Amino acid sequence: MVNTYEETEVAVEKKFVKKEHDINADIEWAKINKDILRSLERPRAIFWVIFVASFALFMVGVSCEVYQYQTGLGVANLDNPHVWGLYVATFIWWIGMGHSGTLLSALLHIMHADWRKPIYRYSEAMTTFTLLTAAMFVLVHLGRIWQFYYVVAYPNERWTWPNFQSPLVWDATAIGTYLTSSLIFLYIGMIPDLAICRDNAIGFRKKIYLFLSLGWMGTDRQWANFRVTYLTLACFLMPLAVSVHSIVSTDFAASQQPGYHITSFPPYFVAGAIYSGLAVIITLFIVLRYTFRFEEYMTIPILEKLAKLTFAAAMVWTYLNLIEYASTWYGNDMYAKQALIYRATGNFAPFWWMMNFLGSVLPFALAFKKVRTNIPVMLVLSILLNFGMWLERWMIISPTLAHGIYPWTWDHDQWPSFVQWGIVAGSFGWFNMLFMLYCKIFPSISMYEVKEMLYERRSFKTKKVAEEVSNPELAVEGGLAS
Amino acid sequence: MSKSHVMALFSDFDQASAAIRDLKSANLEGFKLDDVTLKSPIEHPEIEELLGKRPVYVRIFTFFGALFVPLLGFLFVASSQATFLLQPKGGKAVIPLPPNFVLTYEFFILGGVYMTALGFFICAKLPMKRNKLYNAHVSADQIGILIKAEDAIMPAIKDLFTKHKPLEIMWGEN
Amino acid sequence: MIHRLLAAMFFVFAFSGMANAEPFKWGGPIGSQTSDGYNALGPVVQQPIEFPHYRHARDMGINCMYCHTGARRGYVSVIPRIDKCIGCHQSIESVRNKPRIKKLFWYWDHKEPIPWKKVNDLPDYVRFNHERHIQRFYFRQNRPVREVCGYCHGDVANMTVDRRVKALSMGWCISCHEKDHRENDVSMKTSHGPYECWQCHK
Amino acid sequence: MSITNLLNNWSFYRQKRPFRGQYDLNKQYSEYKWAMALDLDICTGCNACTTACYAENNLPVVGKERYQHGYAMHWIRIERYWDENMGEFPESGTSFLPMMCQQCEEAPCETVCPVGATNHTNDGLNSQNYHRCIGSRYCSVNCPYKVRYFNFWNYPSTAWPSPLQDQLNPDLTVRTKGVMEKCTFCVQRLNEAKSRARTEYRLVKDGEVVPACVQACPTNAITFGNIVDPKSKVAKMWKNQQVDLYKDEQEKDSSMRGYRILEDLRPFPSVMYMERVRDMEA
Amino acid sequence: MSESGINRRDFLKVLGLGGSSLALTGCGNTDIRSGDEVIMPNVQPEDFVVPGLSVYYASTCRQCGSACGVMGRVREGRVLKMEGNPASRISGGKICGLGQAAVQVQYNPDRLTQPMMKVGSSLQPISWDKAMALLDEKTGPKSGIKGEEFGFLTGAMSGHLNVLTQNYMESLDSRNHYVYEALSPAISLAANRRVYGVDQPRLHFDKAKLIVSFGADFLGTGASPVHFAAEYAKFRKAPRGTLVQIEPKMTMTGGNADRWIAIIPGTEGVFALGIANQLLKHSEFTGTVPADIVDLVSKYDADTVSRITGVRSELVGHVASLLWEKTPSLVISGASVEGHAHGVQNAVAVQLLNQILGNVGKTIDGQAQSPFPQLSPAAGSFSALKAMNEKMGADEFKAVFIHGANPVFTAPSFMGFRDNLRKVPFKVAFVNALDETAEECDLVLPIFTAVEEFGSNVAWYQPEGVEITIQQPLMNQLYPDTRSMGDIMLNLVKARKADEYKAWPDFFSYLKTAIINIKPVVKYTDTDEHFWYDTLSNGVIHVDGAPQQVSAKFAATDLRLPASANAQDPVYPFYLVPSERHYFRDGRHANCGWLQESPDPMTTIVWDSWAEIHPKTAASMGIKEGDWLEIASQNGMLKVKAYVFPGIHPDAISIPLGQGHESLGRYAKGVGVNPFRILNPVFEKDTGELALYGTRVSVRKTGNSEIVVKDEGPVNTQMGRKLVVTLPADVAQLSKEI
Repeated sequence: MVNTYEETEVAVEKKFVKKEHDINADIEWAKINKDILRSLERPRAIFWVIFVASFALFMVGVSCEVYQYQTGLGVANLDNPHVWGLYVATFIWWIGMGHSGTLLSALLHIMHADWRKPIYRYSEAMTTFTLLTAAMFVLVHLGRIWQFYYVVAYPNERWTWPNFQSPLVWDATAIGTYLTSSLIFLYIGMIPDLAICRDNAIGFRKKIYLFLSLGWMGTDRQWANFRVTYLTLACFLMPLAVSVHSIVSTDFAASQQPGYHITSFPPYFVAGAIYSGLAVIITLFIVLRYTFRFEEYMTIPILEKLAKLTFAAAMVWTYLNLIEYASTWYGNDMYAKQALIYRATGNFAPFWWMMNFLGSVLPFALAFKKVRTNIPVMLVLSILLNFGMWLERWMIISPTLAHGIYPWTWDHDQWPSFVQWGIVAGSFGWFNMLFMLYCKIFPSISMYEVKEMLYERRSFKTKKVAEEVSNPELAVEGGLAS
Repeated sequence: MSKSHVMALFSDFDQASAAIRDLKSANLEGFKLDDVTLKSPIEHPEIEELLGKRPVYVRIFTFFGALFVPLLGFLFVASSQATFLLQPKGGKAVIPLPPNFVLTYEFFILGGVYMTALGFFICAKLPMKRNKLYNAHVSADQIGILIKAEDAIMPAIKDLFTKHKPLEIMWGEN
Repeated sequence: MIHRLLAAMFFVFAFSGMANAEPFKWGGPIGSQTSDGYNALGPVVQQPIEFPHYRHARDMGINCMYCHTGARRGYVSVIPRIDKCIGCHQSIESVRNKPRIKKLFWYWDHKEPIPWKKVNDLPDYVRFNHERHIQRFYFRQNRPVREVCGYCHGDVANMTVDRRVKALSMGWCISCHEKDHRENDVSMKTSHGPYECWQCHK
Repeated sequence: MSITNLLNNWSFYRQKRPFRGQYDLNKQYSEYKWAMALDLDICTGCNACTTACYAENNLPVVGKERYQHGYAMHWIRIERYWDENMGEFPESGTSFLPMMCQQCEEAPCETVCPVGATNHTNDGLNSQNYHRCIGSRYCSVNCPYKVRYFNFWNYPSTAWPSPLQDQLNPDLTVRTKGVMEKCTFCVQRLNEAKSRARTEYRLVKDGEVVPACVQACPTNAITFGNIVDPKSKVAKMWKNQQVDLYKDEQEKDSSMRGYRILEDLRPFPSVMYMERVRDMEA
Repeated sequence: MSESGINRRDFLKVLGLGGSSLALTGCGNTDIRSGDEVIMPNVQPEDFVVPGLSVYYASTCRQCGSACGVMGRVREGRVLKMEGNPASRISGGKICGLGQAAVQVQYNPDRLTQPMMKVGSSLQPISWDKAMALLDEKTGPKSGIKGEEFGFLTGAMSGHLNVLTQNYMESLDSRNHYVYEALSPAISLAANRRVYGVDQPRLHFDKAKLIVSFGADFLGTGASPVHFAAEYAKFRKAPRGTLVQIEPKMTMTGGNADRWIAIIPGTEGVFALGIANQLLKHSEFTGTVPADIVDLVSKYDADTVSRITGVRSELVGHVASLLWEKTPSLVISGASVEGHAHGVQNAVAVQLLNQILGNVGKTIDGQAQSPFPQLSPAAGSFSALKAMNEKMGADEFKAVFIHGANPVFTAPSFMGFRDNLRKVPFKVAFVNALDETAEECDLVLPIFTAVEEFGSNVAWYQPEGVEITIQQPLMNQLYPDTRSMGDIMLNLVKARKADEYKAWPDFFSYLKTAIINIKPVVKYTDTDEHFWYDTLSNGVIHVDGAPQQVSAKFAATDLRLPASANAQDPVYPFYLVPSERHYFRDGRHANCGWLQESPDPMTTIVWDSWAEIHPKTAASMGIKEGDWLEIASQNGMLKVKAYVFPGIHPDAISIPLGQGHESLGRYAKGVGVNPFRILNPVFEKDTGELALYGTRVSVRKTGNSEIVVKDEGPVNTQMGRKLVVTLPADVAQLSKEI
């Protein structure tokens, strides 16, 4: 039997490409430009609804902060010894979310997993904005926010320096490094796309893109430099992302507070960060997919891959979580053990159990393909998982502080005041606002990389078909004859 | 002898590479591969097989950044600790190594990233002014081949291009 | 907050930290203290009486501590009590009708304190101990009083109304505390000033 | 900021503090190390020390509502513990424990402050510079004794209705909102005494200066002094009780009463407590 | 003090640098601003006033009756802090928290700053001239007021102000000087007089190896807490003495005891007789006690005692054997022993142990006789208030003066004191702040606080010899419209006896002359002026006096103790223990924020009243900490939060005194409840004093609850940590310590 080229093509597609059918390899490149640049034009009405809601939420946070600024941190219902509360918990949570974006992008880039290409851009943007949000919490939680610049190392008329021994300074350094590096990574990766925007935009927008695209022309020399640069940056960013959250964990692990002073905290924090980051990527995936009609690029198989990764991360986190409890229990240190028992039985116990359920049990739903491919379910699930991770951070901060080494000062039964909740809510508004503005101004899917992906897919297919055609035996084996 | 530029737009990479292959085999006098520039919407590393390896110097920047910035960072931290003598810490040395290593590591990343980015801008000559011989299609789905050549061989190049059915041929001052 | 930010930025660029450590410098002729010769940093302060420091400290050669009695025994150097001024001036008939002296006697007659303006005004939370500096450099090291006081106050003996001439910033204080000063005028042994925050911050 | 400075003094900068001999009378480093000895057997729990501290250190009275929320600013507090295996009645009385900043030599709070607002002075105090503090509250988190108090409210505007502000001690700042504060061993008194002593070319004499709590204590349960001076009462007591400043586990006779609280965390506190004694046969 | 005759208040006419050195807003403002602040130099200060330097002046603490010598830290004309005066034998250079709060009395934001007169039902400010004119009109020589129509109610007084007051009453030919203290030692003094023949014997804690204290909270309240705390410290040093405390509710002293025994209130005497019974079984005590007493005591065997007192029977023998083993010992009785209908007998029964054990002369002996009996304190008593109340009720008074007492607050409601007071046509109060009594008065005169006032004091309890503590002003008067109580009294006396007092323009000069008159007694050889200044700078005058003879006399008739003190009362099953808080006492200083925020040592509760209830009782009634309880007696009901407290007898409920003000300023008003209100009319039979501990109450749970504001956390043990370590006394080698 003679196989026509077309028949072979279909067969090859069945055999090889089916597994990789996450994106249709035959989309016209010009259509990609058009589809994605459309997100910079008029979005669905839901966009504006969310935007206005976010702005309102942000203003709630701002007014709470103004009140707190004028009155003192007491209005947040923090007290001695419960000096940290939702601010620090939410700070870690935002920082953690920022992880998956850049880390995933860099890791998958190095590993040549090309399904990252439609989703990495908005993930990186998410990283940037979660970091900005987290940095905001660092300021908000300070008693004297107006003196925050004392932490910055610069020569000054006081002849003072920050205390480089403090994990908070490492934190500031690490976050600063991560923020700037992520920004550079995001920007450099965006330059070819900015050139596309420039080539298609008109009016004042063109001037902006003209400026931002730095005259990129896509010459072979530029591409060669670009490739090396992008890979190198990815290599730097991956360890950086790991280091940032480990350093954040030293804020706790390096202290003497029982329940904070835990050796496994750095990997535990990193795992939690990746976990919550993946969950938020899924959430944003679904939202963007709907808002900007990206169904062709953000396809269900990609979502499934993300879900599988999330499941894996959840299991890593669960393991580290349990090992933390186990080692505390087994280590039999009186202070830490009492703190652990307090977490499970004290005032915060309902939240602690909820956290364990949401963090460890709920992700098993992701083992089912029906769940993974169901978009509304995934939306709810990802939000719930993230809420569980937020609870995790809160359960590290609050119960532990309420139950320290010194029994006389235990637990005044503090519940965060509306100021704390307001500022936490405001941070969501702030993040959403920034992220949506970003998606409105910059392409949230990397156009050139999607093209690259399609190009690779297509050449792979072509190559395979060519192989099949020139080698009939292989074709027979592959079942083409039938 | 004056030189001028010509650019041809092709609808896909195969056509463009065929054109370059032809150019190479044509053995035109004074034609150098260095003068060929491929403008593409995506990266085509395969083109280096035809045009020869394009030198990339970014890694040199990266190397120096990752080497010297942490060193300088360590010295910066240590010396500011030494001058900030009014705050010795109980239980710790004035210049304690573990925190400084953590910070040095951050400086290492920072140096690597910054210098890589700097190297990229320098090596890729960004920001630059766009050539006049630029077409917006290059950023969408077409491939452009820009050749800088002496006027004498310019007609031959154009002929060669035409043979490969380009979508468009542009020439003039760059 | 904004002004503090701006101030911080200003200091970064204008002073860049170490620039504040100025060597002691004698002033110029009388009347020149407004701008040149003094690194004058502070504004011209309107005092209730334009007290001629040059007349007392330079022309008469009166030791600073004759009036500022607290300098050698306490944290504050003390603005002289009015009966101290009167103690001399009621027997100096020659200047009795000068307007400034008339003003002085007006306060004295009404038993009212003279509302002097503070010129070298450290923030309220800073405790500068005059006693230790005077004891150390004037009594122990035997340096001239105009130099000892002048290191911070400038050459007041050539001024009319006192004017702030030094930065008085924290880095400026530390720049001097860092130096090794001879312990007295005979021995070559040196020591530096204390570094602790609590030494000055209260 | 110079490399030569770094290289020349490298070993000095790498020296861990405290090191044996850091405090000695020959002034290798510092001739003062303030320390306390607190006899729990004669502490009656009367709170004279806490009130004296309020008077001396401008501590705000926070009021009932805020006290309930744990905003009390008592730099020294008297804790009252019942015995763990008490029957129907606490037949052997109760235990009072005055707890203030222990002025640890290896203070956990010091290393974690991002701006270095808290650090060690040469005379062995754990200093807290209110004007440097930005209020990250990390020190309080890391303090095992929980004796650092944060100004959650703007007390200067509420705690001293006129003319109560006339009572405020001018040697001390009144702390505004957003800064951490704690017991200072009445550093304003120490500074005054030290400067007086320096003017007279001598060291501060034993008993010349005491913090307000020590001054008030009706039973003299608190002894304060310079532990470097072997002739001072507090040094004698530490030596007598076989408590060594630099050890995290004391080797002492079981009949001796000296101990330091939470020594196993290795903060090396400067306050030695002396065990409560009870006549078990009574 | 360069020129004699200058009133010491003048020296503080100083405007110092201090104003500018006070950093109220504290942090912030890092920039240097030339010319923004103003320095006010002194015009003509005293030589010793150096801006920026503190000066310490000796004076006397008047916060309670102990008359501790204190030092006031003064800077730039303001008194900043009170400290102990080492020259004083009473304070020994120490001070309690109540004494520290003297500066808060001085700077209290709710101080009365000008005279007030009742117009209609409210008080309106008037000028001093008008106030004095009114005073003169109503009580002056021209008013024709007769001695019996005039009453003067004061708190316990001593020193020269007391002398002036007596002289004033004399000049009026009035015997109606009522000295009233809500928490008076009157019953204790009566018992002492009966047993030892003196009002107050001297107690030698340091000589005793064992102290058995029946409800005496000598560390917290009582005659001289600061002094006794120091004595207690000596007692605890090697050889370490043992303290046994027997009381219904654990006081601070009980908390420090080696053995604390809970007992039903009022049965302490029975317990003491039970101990005596056990002791007398030992042969060495035969013959030391009269036979009729031996007879009486023999009725009290351990089981009977246990049944009456609610103490385990073996403890009777245990305490007896302790007393037998450890000599010399000291047995003392306190307020909870004395505050009963049989209070004197109870106390006498307790003191009997001292006689049996032969402690009299060893650990108990006489105080020095004062050569100046007129300066000795006039002890306050409840019976004085009762007498005055009856007279007021009978409309016998045309005018009353009230100074140093707040009877409207402290008188139990059954007396109807407020209504009786309202019947008096002209009532004058001399106060620092408007209290409940002052608000009922027609004329309220703001007087100097203790730190603005000159004076002299003699304490009730004298450790050694006689100490006259001199009170000198620590600062100039804070408010121009306040006046010295001494000056007012002097003027009042002058209005009657101008000739005798014309030599002294003011109280200061009167006091100075009087003090200089002491000079020969203390054998001072220098000039009068020097003596005066030495006295001022010392703060105290020590006069040696011959010790009074003390001999114990007991009669069986004094030991008639009710057999059924613990009779069941079905309606009011609980004994009310109105406990005295060590910094509140009768509540006159409840308007000091420091004292309100100073936790109660035993419960660590602040800013509130509470009802202590034993865990067993609480469990049986289903009461938890913070539950609102209704505590009712025959005379009223209080709503108060429960605090479950193991240190109380299960049949007793304890509510602290001193709170529940309806007036007295922002820090006191509306805080807690006032147990004085619900006391029953139970009186001590021998003295007629109010029996504070004689009230029975019922307890009812309301069902509401609220957080108890306290310093203590949710746990009250050390949770396995080594925070306070306890060493058995036989292991400790205190003698090896320094």
